[in-house]
Amino acid sequence: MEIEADKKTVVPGRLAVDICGLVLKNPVMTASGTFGYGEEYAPFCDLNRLGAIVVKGLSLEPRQGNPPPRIMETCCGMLNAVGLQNVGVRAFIAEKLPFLRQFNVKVIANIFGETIDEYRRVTEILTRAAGVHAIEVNISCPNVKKGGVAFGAYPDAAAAVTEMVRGETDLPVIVKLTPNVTDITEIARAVESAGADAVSLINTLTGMSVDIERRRPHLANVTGGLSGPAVKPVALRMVWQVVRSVKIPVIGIGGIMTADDALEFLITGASAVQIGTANFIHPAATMEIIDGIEDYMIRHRIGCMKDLIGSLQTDGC
Amino acid sequence: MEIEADKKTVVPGRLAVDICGLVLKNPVMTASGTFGYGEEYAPFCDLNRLGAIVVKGLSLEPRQGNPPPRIMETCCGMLNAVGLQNVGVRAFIAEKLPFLRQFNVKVIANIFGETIDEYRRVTEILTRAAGVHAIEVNISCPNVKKGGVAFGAYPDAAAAVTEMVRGETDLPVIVKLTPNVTDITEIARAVESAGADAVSLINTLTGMSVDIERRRPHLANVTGGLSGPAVKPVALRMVWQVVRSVKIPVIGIGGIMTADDALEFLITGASAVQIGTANFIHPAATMEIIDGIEDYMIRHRIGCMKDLIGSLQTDGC
Amino acid sequence: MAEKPSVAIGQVMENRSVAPGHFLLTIQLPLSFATPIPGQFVMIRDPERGEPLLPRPISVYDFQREEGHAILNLLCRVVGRGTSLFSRLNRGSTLTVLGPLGRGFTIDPDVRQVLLVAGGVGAAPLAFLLQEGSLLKPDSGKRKVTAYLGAGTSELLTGLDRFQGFCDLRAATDDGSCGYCGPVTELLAIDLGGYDAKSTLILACGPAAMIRSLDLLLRDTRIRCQVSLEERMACGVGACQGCVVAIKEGEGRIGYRMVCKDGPVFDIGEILWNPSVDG
Amino acid sequence: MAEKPSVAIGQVMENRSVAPGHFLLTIQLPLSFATPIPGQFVMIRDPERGEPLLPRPISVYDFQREEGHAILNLLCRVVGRGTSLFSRLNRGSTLTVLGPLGRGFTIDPDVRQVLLVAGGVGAAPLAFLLQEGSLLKPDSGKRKVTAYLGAGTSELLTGLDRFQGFCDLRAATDDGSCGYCGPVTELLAIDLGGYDAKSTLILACGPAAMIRSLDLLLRDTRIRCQVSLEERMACGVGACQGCVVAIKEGEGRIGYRMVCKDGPVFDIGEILWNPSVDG
Ligand SMILES: Cc1cc2nc3c(=O)[nH]c(=O)nc-3n(C[C@H](O)[C@H](O)[C@H](O)COP(=O)(O)OP(=O)(O)OC[C@H]3O[C@@H](n4cnc5c(N)ncnc54)[C@H](O)[C@@H]3O)c2cc1C
Ligand SMILES: Cc1cc2nc3c(=O)[nH]c(=O)nc-3n(C[C@H](O)[C@H](O)[C@H](O)COP(=O)(O)OP(=O)(O)OC[C@H]3O[C@@H](n4cnc5c(N)ncnc54)[C@H](O)[C@@H]3O)c2cc1C
Ligand SMILES: Cc1cc2nc3c(=O)[nH]c(=O)nc-3n(C[C@H](O)[C@H](O)[C@H](O)COP(=O)(O)O)c2cc1C
Ligand SMILES: Cc1cc2nc3c(=O)[nH]c(=O)nc-3n(C[C@H](O)[C@H](O)[C@H](O)COP(=O)(O)O)c2cc1C
Ligand code: FES
Ligand code: FES
Repeated sequence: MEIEADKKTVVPGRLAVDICGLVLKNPVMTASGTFGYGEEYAPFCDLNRLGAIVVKGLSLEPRQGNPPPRIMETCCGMLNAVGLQNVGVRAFIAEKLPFLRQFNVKVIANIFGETIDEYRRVTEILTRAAGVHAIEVNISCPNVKKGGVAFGAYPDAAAAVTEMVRGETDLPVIVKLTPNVTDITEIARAVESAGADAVSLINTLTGMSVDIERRRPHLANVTGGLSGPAVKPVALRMVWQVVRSVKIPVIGIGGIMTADDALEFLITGASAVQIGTANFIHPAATMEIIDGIEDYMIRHRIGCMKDLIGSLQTDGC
Repeated sequence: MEIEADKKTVVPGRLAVDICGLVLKNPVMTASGTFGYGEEYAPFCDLNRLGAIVVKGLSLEPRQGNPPPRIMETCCGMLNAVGLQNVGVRAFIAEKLPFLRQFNVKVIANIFGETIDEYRRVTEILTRAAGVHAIEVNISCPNVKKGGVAFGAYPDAAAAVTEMVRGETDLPVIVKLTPNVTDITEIARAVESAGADAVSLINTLTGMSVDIERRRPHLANVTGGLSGPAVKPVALRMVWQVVRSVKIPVIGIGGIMTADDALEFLITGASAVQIGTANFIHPAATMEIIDGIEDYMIRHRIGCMKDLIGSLQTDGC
Repeated sequence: MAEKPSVAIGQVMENRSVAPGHFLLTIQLPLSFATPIPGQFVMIRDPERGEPLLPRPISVYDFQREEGHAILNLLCRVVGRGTSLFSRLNRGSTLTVLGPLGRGFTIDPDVRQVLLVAGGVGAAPLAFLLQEGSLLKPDSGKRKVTAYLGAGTSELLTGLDRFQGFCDLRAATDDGSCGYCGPVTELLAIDLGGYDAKSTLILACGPAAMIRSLDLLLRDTRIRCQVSLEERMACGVGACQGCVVAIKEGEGRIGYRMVCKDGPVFDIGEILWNPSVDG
Repeated sequence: MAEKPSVAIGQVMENRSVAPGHFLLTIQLPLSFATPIPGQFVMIRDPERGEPLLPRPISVYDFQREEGHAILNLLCRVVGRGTSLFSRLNRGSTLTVLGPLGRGFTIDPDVRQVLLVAGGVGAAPLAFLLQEGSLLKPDSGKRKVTAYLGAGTSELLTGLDRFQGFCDLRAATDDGSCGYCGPVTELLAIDLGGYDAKSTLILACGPAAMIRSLDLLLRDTRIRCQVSLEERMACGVGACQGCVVAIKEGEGRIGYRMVCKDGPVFDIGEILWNPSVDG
């Protein structure tokens, strides 16, 4: 519709957000591990329209990941135990980044390691590459030195990784938090103090599913990460807790399928959102979410994202 | 069908389980807060057929609970912030227990308090009452002395409550664990050491939901407890972790809607299960689950619960 | 006394659009389904769907027994996902129907004038009350019944035909397309002086705003009034304590009552509108 | 080259039961939907449902263009919740259809004899291959095609009519109700010596057990064989890395390939059946 399009262009920056110096066209990013390296969804999405693309988690060396079966559907969710299969940071730069550089879109590299030094080295390599705009540090990865417990499960380990990455790069550093903790605000505060420019949450909740006929777990890895609409209430609660605990921007992730879901996170205080599992269900989900947020803002006469973000009222509740 | 019925009576005790001396007809209990005090579901279920009834959480004094709205539906789940409204332990004994005593069913009293002494006093009163067969201690309740953090969030507080209750009663003591923790096995081990006869898990995951039109939380209490099929994978994973960490029986709870769901928990190692949200969706859910477990055992030629419980194979996974 | 509720598998016999966003569901039930009392409701759910999870509460609009089965009618408005899916159910679809549930309307013997006040689909339980016959008893002496029906526009005055010819009818629409132009409570306010406070009973069902206006309107009168309330529900049977409303408990204390079990019909005077302000 | 995939809203034109637990879905798609290559698949989902969440992968059984739209046929077996709900879709229901996806069958120019080996609904992609014409090229010189179709019982030899008259046909049923009594791979084993190893190509689709037997059968021959594999999928486009199979990488190493993007068609010799044992 002509009029619609017109209305939308009146305020070109209506959806723009600035996250620790990273200016995004709109607050809608793709979540790591759910959008490949961008190419996979190019037939369905205009990548230029995305706020940012967060690529699949990168490690120093290529990793082949877990044996199959790797995924299982659950009620309104899915479990995955991909095991962080990836081409490795060098192949990413050589083979995947040139494709992404063709687009006018911010590229965020999601990284992980099994030692703090591995995090450092991946960061170092990515900082030298052209076309990476920020680093997202996945601290849900098992810490081999600490017996496989995730770095993100304890404040000191989370802070140590953050500090190391922070010291290695000028790029904005986003630390991605795991929800499998007693008090996520404690971890958020620890990484903030250690120099994180922003936090993103949540990564997947650890879950499991059993094939009762074979009396075996559905996943070869036994447990996997739960994502999708099932986890949205938990994600939103954690975003709400964290926005009130830290001063750095918070990126909301978890079960966002529609613009309405994204709006719940933005209103609660997330400065941006990431779309994960929804891409699998509907490959153009991000496009519809961007349009839907804009429609909502027009309908509610909200001129800029600043007036939307964190506008939740809880008095009298 | 005649033959079916016949087959079923061949092994009358096929479904029987013994949980720390508490012998149940079958491993299917109702979860606290989802089955009222039994009366509410009497029109739909034969209460005599249940393994046990766990009643709504009881406190020393009556509690009026949280203001409405108290519940909200989420994708494959629901949030509740009932706020532990209950008649109080004395009114329970005077007004609710006589009804339950009419049935040949084990009654488990779920209790909570805001101080350790409150837990003790509720236990004391219940132990003197006729017709209470076990105590389930809800340690997800906020500890007023520790600034409202749940007793169940930290091993020392969880152990302290358990020890106090244990010292006050001869009844079996089941400690109900919260999933909102980094390492549930740590809490399970702490309460085991403190004298718990069994653990039950999970209580609800804390979640939130926002009304984007009004830009307010859907619940007056802002956050609430997530239950229903959405949480099942998380519950099952925690049961799997805990059964390998403690020697006492584990009761599985979380998102069990069907016999197949219950079987996932039993195969994973739960000695019994509790049915919560499913009662709301289908008031006779417990009856169908009991029948379904029996049908499965007949079909798979499993003679007794011992051969089913914990029969999960994970080698080669 | 209310008969015992049950869970039945109902079959959709007809699903008819009666106004924009409003539909009438006709459901066939087994004869064993208990006879509802006006004001009672059922919880309905599509058993084929894992989502939406919770059943939805809907008032009984009509209930009849025929050869071999019972017929339940529900008048519904599309609000969100659940009701929207119900509106698209085809003939032959199955629904689980839990009920009848709750406490219905109570008409004291001394009532001689009954005023039915409805907003939108709030007409449903009142239409059932009117047709079911409860208003005629006890000595079969006829009571005078006047229905005040309100809606946004004439099209949305659903269920009108179930009132016409059975009682005096006063309509109000927000756009004036039928009857009085304005809220139905304003129309009632104009008439109110003409009714004898002692022998009049108001029975009302409608949106929260209408019930609140009614409360304000009646505050200085002694006219008895029962209202049917709505609250989000999970179980519908008093087990989850999710559906509470705040009630004045005396001595300025608040208490919570369950809409599904203690209600949905309450005396309007009992209700505390905003506990944080009024309590 | 495969054309670009898209997400289309399809409309169910017909949903016909073809055997117990088997149904044929005829879906109307916009003309813009790319022409599938035999062996490719689509991911389908009922957009009205929040659950099941993930789309389901189904091979293309037939694809035609008509005036103004394209017609897609899918041959499905009821396995679990998703396929069971699809089996009950009515004419006029909508489905989202993502595709065409994956790498189809490749027929080298030197192939003169093609053996199609199918178990159950595995016949679907092979029937499409046969009808679509790829087997005739390149010099329009005809290749000899023999189809080996296996199923539990004669009733379940679905899609038989799409092979009859278009190629030589050899049937096998577990109960002997039609053709050879036993697994289809046993029937193939009997005939295998009669085919020239160098110019023969086997194209197979069916249950894992069938593919494994085929692998054992062909291990000592040099007959080329491509198989279509199944694995649980989330995205269908190579983004989630959920659908991998283990592949021999040389030097005894294992690698994982995505069924949705690198397959579903693989050379049988590449596949590592049980990495923990064979790797
Ligand atoms: C006792 C009672 C009788 C009712 N009778 C009727 C009737 O006869 N006709 C009719 O059209 N409607 C009636 N309603 C309202 C009807 O229950 C809601 O419109 C319906 O639940 C909305 O569901 P949804 O999924 O479409 O909306 P959503 O907003 O998507 O629902 C989200 C959740 O909120 C709940 N919810 C939303 N609105 C209401 C509401 N007003 N009351 C209770 N729960 C709500 C839903 O049940 C669901 O759990 C009645 C409600 C109650 C409590
Ligand atoms: C490339 C490909 C082509 C296929 N073509 C056909 C076809 O033409 N006709 C047909 O009937 N079936 C086909 N299948 C199998 C079909 O996808 C499954 O039967 C279907 O996904 C089962 O879904 P469900 O919900 O009924 O079963 P459930 O067991 O309830 O499904 C649970 C989950 O497991 C997945 N799943 C279960 N079985 C399979 C399987 N065999 N393969 C992949 N995922 C599975 C489901 O997609 C779902 O995510 C194909 C599979 C693949 C991978
Ligand atoms: C298949 C899959 C792979 C994922 N891989 C990664 C990853 O490599 N790094 C990471 O930080 N998060 C990864 N995630 C987590 C997502 O980025 C996201 O945090 C999570 O799925 C919750 O969002 P959702 O519910 O929208 O999917 C993965 C999730 C899925 C489903
Ligand atoms: C409405 C509601 C009230 C509850 N009240 C209690 C309670 O009083 N005490 C308690 O220990 N758990 C309570 N629970 C938690 C349940 O017993 C159960 O642990 C949880 O709902 C997960 O199981 P489910 O997914 O089967 O519902 C309540 C749950 C619900 C939904
Ligand atoms: S809906 Fe559960 S108590 Fe009313
Ligand atoms: S299904 Fe996602 S990579 Fe294959």
